[in-house]
Order: sequence, then C-alpha cells, then structure tokens
Amino acid sequence: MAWLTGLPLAVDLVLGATLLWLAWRALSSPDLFQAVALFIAFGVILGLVWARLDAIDIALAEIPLGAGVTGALLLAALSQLQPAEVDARAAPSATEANEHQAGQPGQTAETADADEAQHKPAVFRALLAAVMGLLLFAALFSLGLVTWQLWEPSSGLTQQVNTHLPESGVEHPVTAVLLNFRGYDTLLEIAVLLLALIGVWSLATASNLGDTTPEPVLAALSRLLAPLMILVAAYLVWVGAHAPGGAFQAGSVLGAAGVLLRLSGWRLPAGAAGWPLRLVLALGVAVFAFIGLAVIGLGEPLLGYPTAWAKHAILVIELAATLSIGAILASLFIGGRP
Amino acid sequence: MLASLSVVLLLAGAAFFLGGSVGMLRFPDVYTRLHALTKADNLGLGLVVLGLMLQAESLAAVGKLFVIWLLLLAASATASQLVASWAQENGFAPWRG
Amino acid sequence: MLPSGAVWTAALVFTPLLAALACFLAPRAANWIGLLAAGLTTLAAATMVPTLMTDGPLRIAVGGWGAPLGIDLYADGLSAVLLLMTAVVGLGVSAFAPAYFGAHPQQRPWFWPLWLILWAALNGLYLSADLFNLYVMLELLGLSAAALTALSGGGPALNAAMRYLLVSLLGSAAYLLGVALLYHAHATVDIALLGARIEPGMLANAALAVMFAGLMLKTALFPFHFWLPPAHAGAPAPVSALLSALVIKGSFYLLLRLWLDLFGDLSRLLPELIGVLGAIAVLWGALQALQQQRLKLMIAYSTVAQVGYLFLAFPLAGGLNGTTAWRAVVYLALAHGLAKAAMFLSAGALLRFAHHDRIADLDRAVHRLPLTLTAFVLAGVSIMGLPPSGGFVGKWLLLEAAFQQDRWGLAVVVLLGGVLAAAYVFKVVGYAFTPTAIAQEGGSVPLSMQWSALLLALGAILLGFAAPLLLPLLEVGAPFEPIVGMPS
Amino acid sequence: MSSVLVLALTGAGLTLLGLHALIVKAHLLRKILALNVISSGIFLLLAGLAARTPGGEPDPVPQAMVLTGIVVAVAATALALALLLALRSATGRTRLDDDNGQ
Repeated sequence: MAWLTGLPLAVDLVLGATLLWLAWRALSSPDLFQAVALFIAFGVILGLVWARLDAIDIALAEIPLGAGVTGALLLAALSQLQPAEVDARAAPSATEANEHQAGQPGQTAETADADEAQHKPAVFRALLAAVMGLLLFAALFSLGLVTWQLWEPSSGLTQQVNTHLPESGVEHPVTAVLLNFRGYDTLLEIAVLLLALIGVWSLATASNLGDTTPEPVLAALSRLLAPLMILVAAYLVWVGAHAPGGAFQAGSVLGAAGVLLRLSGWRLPAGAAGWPLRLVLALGVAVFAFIGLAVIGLGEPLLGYPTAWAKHAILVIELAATLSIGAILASLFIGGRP
Repeated sequence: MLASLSVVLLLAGAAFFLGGSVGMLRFPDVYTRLHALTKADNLGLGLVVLGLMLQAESLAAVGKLFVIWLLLLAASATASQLVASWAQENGFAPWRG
Repeated sequence: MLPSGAVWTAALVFTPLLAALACFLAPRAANWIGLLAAGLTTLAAATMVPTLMTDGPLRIAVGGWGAPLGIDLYADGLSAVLLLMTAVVGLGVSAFAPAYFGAHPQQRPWFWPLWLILWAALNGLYLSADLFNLYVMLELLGLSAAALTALSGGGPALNAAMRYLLVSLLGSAAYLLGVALLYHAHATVDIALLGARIEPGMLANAALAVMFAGLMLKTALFPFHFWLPPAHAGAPAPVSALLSALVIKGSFYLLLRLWLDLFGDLSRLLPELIGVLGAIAVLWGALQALQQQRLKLMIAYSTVAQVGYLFLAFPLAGGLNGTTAWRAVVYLALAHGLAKAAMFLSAGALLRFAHHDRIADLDRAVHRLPLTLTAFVLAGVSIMGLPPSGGFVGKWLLLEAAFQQDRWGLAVVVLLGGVLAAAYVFKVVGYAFTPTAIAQEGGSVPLSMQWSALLLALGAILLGFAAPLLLPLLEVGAPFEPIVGMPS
Repeated sequence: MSSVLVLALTGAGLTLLGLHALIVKAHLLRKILALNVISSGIFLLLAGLAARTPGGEPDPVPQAMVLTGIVVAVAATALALALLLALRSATGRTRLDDDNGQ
C-alpha cells in the first residue's frame, strides 16, 4: 500500500470536491429520486475515501450500511411517498418545486416556499438568509481553523491499543476496540438498532412492501447470491479476529441477503414470523449482555472476559450479533410487523 | 514485461469505461444507454481485472478477482434487465433513428 | 452484606435493558415483566445510597481496562440523586401504565420495551464517565423518547415526534462533533482525564460551543424550546410524564457535568448569557402556560419555565458561595421531576375521566376525582415553590445564592416565576371547582392511576423534608467543587 | 500528510452544508438526507484526523467510534423514515406543520 500514500494531493482534492458536490446536489436537486440516487453515490465515494484513509473497516461498513441499507431504506420510503411526488413533478407549483426554490433566495418570492414566503416579506427573508449564511460561514471558518490547528502528528491511543492487544483475544486492533476495550459501546449500539426496529414496528401496522410478483431474472440471481452472501458473512465474522471485518460488516451483508430474498418473493415461514424471529432479533443484545454479566460471577469486572477465553467469548458474541444485525436490518427494510 | 502488459490492460479497460460513460450521457434513450453501460463497462471491467490479475501476489488473489468479475457480470446483467423491463412496462418507446 | 458497587451499577443499566428484551419477546406478559423490572431497578438505586455514603464516589473500569483505553463508569452524589429521582418517577409511571394502557391495548406492547430502554439509557447516562459512551446513551435516549412520543399515533403526535426526533438527532450530532475535537486534541474521551488535560484556547471554545448548543437544544432552553410543548402535550400521559420529568434532565445533567469538569473556567460571558436565556424562559414559559386552554399544553409550557430555573445557576456559580446555586438547581430538578410527573399523570387521569383536557370544562372535577386533584395541587405547590415542598428548598437555596451576590434581578425572576406558576396552577384548581353549563358524564378512573399520581406528588412535598438526607448524599465526591483547588 | 487534511476539512464542509439544508429545506425526506450528510461530515472529521499518526498505522479508537456512529445513523434514519411514512399516511403531509403554538 506504500504507493497509495504517495498519491498526489490532487486525488484527495478531487475526492473531497466530489463528496461536497454530491452532497450539495443530493440536498438541492429538485427531484427526490435523483436526490436519493445522488446520496447513494455519495455513500459509495465516502467508502472510497475511507479506503484512502486506511480505514478499511469503516469502508466495509460504509458501503453496505451507509450507502446500501440507507439507500434501500430511502428508496423504499420514496416508493411509498411516490404518488404525491409524481404530482409535484407534473405541476411546478406543488411541493417539490417549491422546496427546490426555497433554498435559492435569488429566485422570485412568489413561487418560493409556500409555508414561509406568505407570512414574511421578501426583505426579511433575504436578511434572514444573509444572517444565516454569515453564521454558517463563520462556523465553517472556525471549524476549519480548529481542524487545521489539530493537524500535527499525534498517535492518539494507538500505543495503548497495541500494548493491550495480546490480552484482548483478537489480533485486529479495531475489532479489539469494538468488542473488548469499548465493548460496552458496541453492546449499546446493537441495542440502538433493536430499539429502532421496535420503534418502526410500533408505528407500522402492515408490511410496507407490496407483494408484487418478482422479476424472474432477479429471483434467479437472488437464489444464486443469497447462499454466497451468507458464506461471505461467515467469512467476515471469522476474518474480523485478525483483519478488517467483523459483526457489523457481516451483519450488513446478511441483511442485504435478506432484502434480496424478500425482493425475489421469498417469505419467512408463518411459524417463524412470531417469537422465533423475535428471538433472533434480540439474540445479539441478549448474548452480549449475558456473557458480559456472567463474568462478574467469576470475579471479573463487567464485560471483562478472562484473557484465556476472550477469543471464544468474542467469537460467540460476534456470531450472535451478526445474526441479529442481519435480521434487524432486513426487518427494518421490510418495514411492517411480520 | 508483465508489469507493462498489466498497465496496457488497465489503460484499455479505463478507455472502455470512459466510452461506456460517454455513451450513458450521450445516447438517446434508456435502452441504448443500457447497452453502453453493460457492454462497454463489462468489457472494461474484464480488462481491468485481467490487468490486476497480472499484478496479484498469489493464486488466491487471482481467484478472488475472477469471482469479483463473475459477480459483477451477473449483477450488472440483472440490473440492466430490470431497468429495461421496467422501462418497457411503463411505456418508454425505444428510440428509432 | 450489601452488593458491591460493580453489581449495582450493572443492575441499574442491565435490569431495564434485559427486561425490555423480555417484553419484546413476550408481549403478553409485558405488564408483569415491566413492573418487576421497575421494582428491581428501584431496589438497585436504593442499595447504591449506603454504599456511596460509606465508601465515597465510585469509579468502575468496564472490562477492567480503565481510561483512556476503556470506558469508566463514575457515580458520585450528583449521579446518585438523579438516579434515585429517575427510579422513583419510573416506579410511579410504571404503576400508572398498566391501567392507562388497559384502555389503549394496541400501544401497550410497544410502551414497555421502549420505556425500559429509555430507563436503561438514563441510568447509563448518569453513570458514564466517557464522552463517547455518553453519545451512545444520548442516542438511545433520543430515539426511544421520539418513538414513545409517536405512540398514540394521529397527526399532531406524529408531527411532534418527527420534529422531536430531528431536533434530538441534530443535538447529538453537535455533541459528537465536540467529542471528536476533544478526542483529537487530548487523546481521551474520559471526563476526568480531559478535565486534567484541557486548556483554554480556540479548540476548547469550539468544543464548548458545539456541545452546549447541542445539549441546550435537547434540554429545550429558550429559544430552543419550540419542539417541547407539542411533543410533551401530544404524547400519551405516562409518556408525557417521562419526557418532562426525566428525559430533559438527562441532557441537563450532561451540560452540568461538562461545565463542572471541563469548561467551567473558559468563559465569563457565556454563563451570563445562559442566565439571561434561563430568566427569559422562566417568565415567558410561565406566561405561555397561563394562556393555554388545554391542560397538557399548560403543563408542557410550565416545563419550559421550570427548565429556565435550572440555568439560573450558571451566572451565580462563579461568585461568592457559588456551589449553593448548583445545589439549588439540582434540588429544583429533582422536585420538578417528581412534581411534573405527578401533574402529567393527574392530567392523564382527568383525560380518562372526561375524555378531554380543556381547562375551562373541568366541571367540578374536584368532587369526582378528589385524589387526582389533590395530586395536582400538591404537585403545583412544589412547582410554585411554597414550603414545605422540594421546590421550596430549591428556590430558597437559589435565592440565598442570589442575595449573597447582590444579584437582585435574578432573585426577582425567581420570585416572579413562582407567582406566575401560582396563577396557572390556581386557574386549573378554580375551574375544577366550577360547574359548567352542561354537566359532564365521566368515565371511571382506576385507582392505580390516581394513587400513582398522588404518591409522586407527595414525594415532591416530602422532598422538602428530605433535604437533611439528600444534601449530604449530593456532596459525595464533591461534584461542585473546582477540581483544581481540591486538597491533595 | 497534508492531503489527508483536505479530507478532514471536507468533513467540516459537509457538516455545515448539511446543517444549512436541514434548516432551509422543508421536505422531511430532504431533512433526513441532510442529517445523514451532517453525520457523515462529523465521521470524516473524527476518523480523518485518526490518520495523522506518525507511524502510518491509523488510530483504531476513532475508527471504532465511527463504526458505532454509522450503525447509530442507520438506525436513526430507519426510525425517521418510518415516522415520515406514518405522518404522511395520517395527515397527507411530507413536511412539518409549523402552526402548533410555538
């Protein structure tokens, strides 16, 4: 990888400019579908940036999660919102067109955002925009200056992580931080995912995805890919112990497999949609918490696995977490309660 | 020798990608654009993968690159088929000269 | 033998978390699981008190690694009193919930897991000494609170929940930005280590600005309060109680910790500014409350005013006897928690009875629901700050600090806020004694709903007598003393 | 080294770009996109600065934090989108109603 760090400044400038341009277009393009597509492209480029920053673990999570799952969720939501948005595209005075112009104070005030413009005079709006622009620029300037100030070599906690790596049960530093040194955060993070699913289920009453007959080609591909993706997920869990990879990356691949299977017409058997599914969804938090608490009985601190079997404890936790994360992500995409 | 062959293949692959991208931007309708994307890009990808195989450090890496190529072929073929059949169902007439 | 600190800290976070999983797996038993978990969590909070009083503040290294590599938990008097308040309010709301959701059976299986996760997040927040861990807790808290707000469905509630979620996410994003800056400047996210390493400068100011902006947004300090009234008024009554009594205290606690341990010496101007915002909030919130026609909106605006009081300590803290001001606002936060929960639960009982919450149409509710109205009035006594309530102790301490520093303006705001609170509480009481033209048919209200409100209100009053017990507990670990000046 | 600084500064730019859109744009889907851009910008700042270690091996702790952050962001996005759909089916609106008291 030595030649990568030698890449000229130009590559980073292009990557940075692309990110800013994609984000700006995703946030301002008049068509929502286009906005979502640009946002997914933004996620993929961000994945490249992570790889550029030697953050392979983040790249492996950013592309399936930040671009893939988030993109799929956005598209699924958009297809539900679609009827109104189509109307908006047909009639320029309707919602989306207004929204587009609200961000551009230079355009005529009559057609600008209906909610805002009718209450406040144009001068006031322009003043508000100017003040806000000034504030944002001041904020950007100070943030940039602070970042600049921070720019001197510093190793952070690298030394400490490397010193304690042999006791952690894994050889890959990021996995050691996630599953051992800061395992408490990771446990709660899986709880956040589960919480989001409980929240989504508390809102929805029926499955969000319509039961249209799937495309035969897609169905064929999904049947081919799904087993392969499960294999890849298993590989990612295993490889996480000594190289980039781990439960979250594996879980998102598993979740994507679930989404593909669902799109190709596969349904969970009726008997499995009740408590067996819920058990799988809760498994990650439950196993993690159980092991973390059980060690207290052995005289260890909370979540302090004894070095001798830290490796096995982490593997069990990661397997359970992968299953849960995959199931939660697929369920989030499908939306309604099964 | 191998290195320069690899560079030639990578450059050729990049040229096909460029052609495919230009085609996507310039072609008149969804079907011809799909042609540009799938045909030119798949060939470009094949050349890039071949070029990278020559630089690979182990046989396993060569195998992984080959699998990547196969998977991307299957995915892009399926995706273009989905886009085309959606366009047909929604009454997008093909371009006729 | 009392359980060790490690056990009760683990119990405080994991009992509600695992109970939430159990409720998710067995929705039909959710009521029983939830009540059991509430009891056990309260027990864990209670066992913590003697341990802290005898052994002093507690620091636990999760996983045995210790800061800066690992995450540390830290409990002192400040965490302890807030954990206790959360437990008491949590127990009261949990006792209220089964009867309340008996009439809304479709919401019940979701209320329990969401509320128990929220409880775990609050306890985890009060126990954490690690800024990034606190970020995860904030997100857990914000997402569960937003989902609970949406629980009753319907346009206004969903609108309020959506706005709440966006505000909450923006607030935690701003906080995380500050964490990122602090980590890269000082290579740790442990509060105690950062406190020793932080130095005045542009970076510390930037971190202070973004973290305080984010947390003030979450705490709904004027003018960031815009999201609070619709969210707190639109949620189901037990959820309103949780949001008003507990959730905003979480972000306030974090503000307080950051100020006390990290940022306190950085700025002379900021505390004055925060004090002004607090004073405006006290007066403006109370005036808005006075104008409301709906009981729940009135109580929600009262929360805007009461949040204002909490920020009056900032300008006082730097002066003579400044720590009294901190004690005062912590006491006010405790009293507000108990009293506001009681008020929202009373409102829930009234809603069940009359199927509306228009203040003008309360129609002699005092004769039909004497327990509930008693609860409302007792809670109101504490909100007004009349003796012998907990609110009185808090306001008394606050006035003492203000007088000692000759800050007459702040003293006037404190007193005026109390007068306005009396006005809106007595407005409700007045209508509750008045018959309306058309007599109303009321539904029956389960006693568990009425008693849980009354007991919480009594708690708010008893808090006034508990000062000799609670103030020493609050001093464990000397949370308000400047770290630099500590004797070695 | 300085080339990685460019990416950290990009993170700062993305955060402010997202903040602007979050305030200005009315459509809720756009606000959700804006929040995602904000968090991506903060992640870029957090993990970008982790690459300034003298040894060349980046600091794993901020990387792990960003991984956690990405998962939290996905969860928040999912909940926000579900709320948006529920709001839309209850009221027909895809933007916030501004006239509730304030």
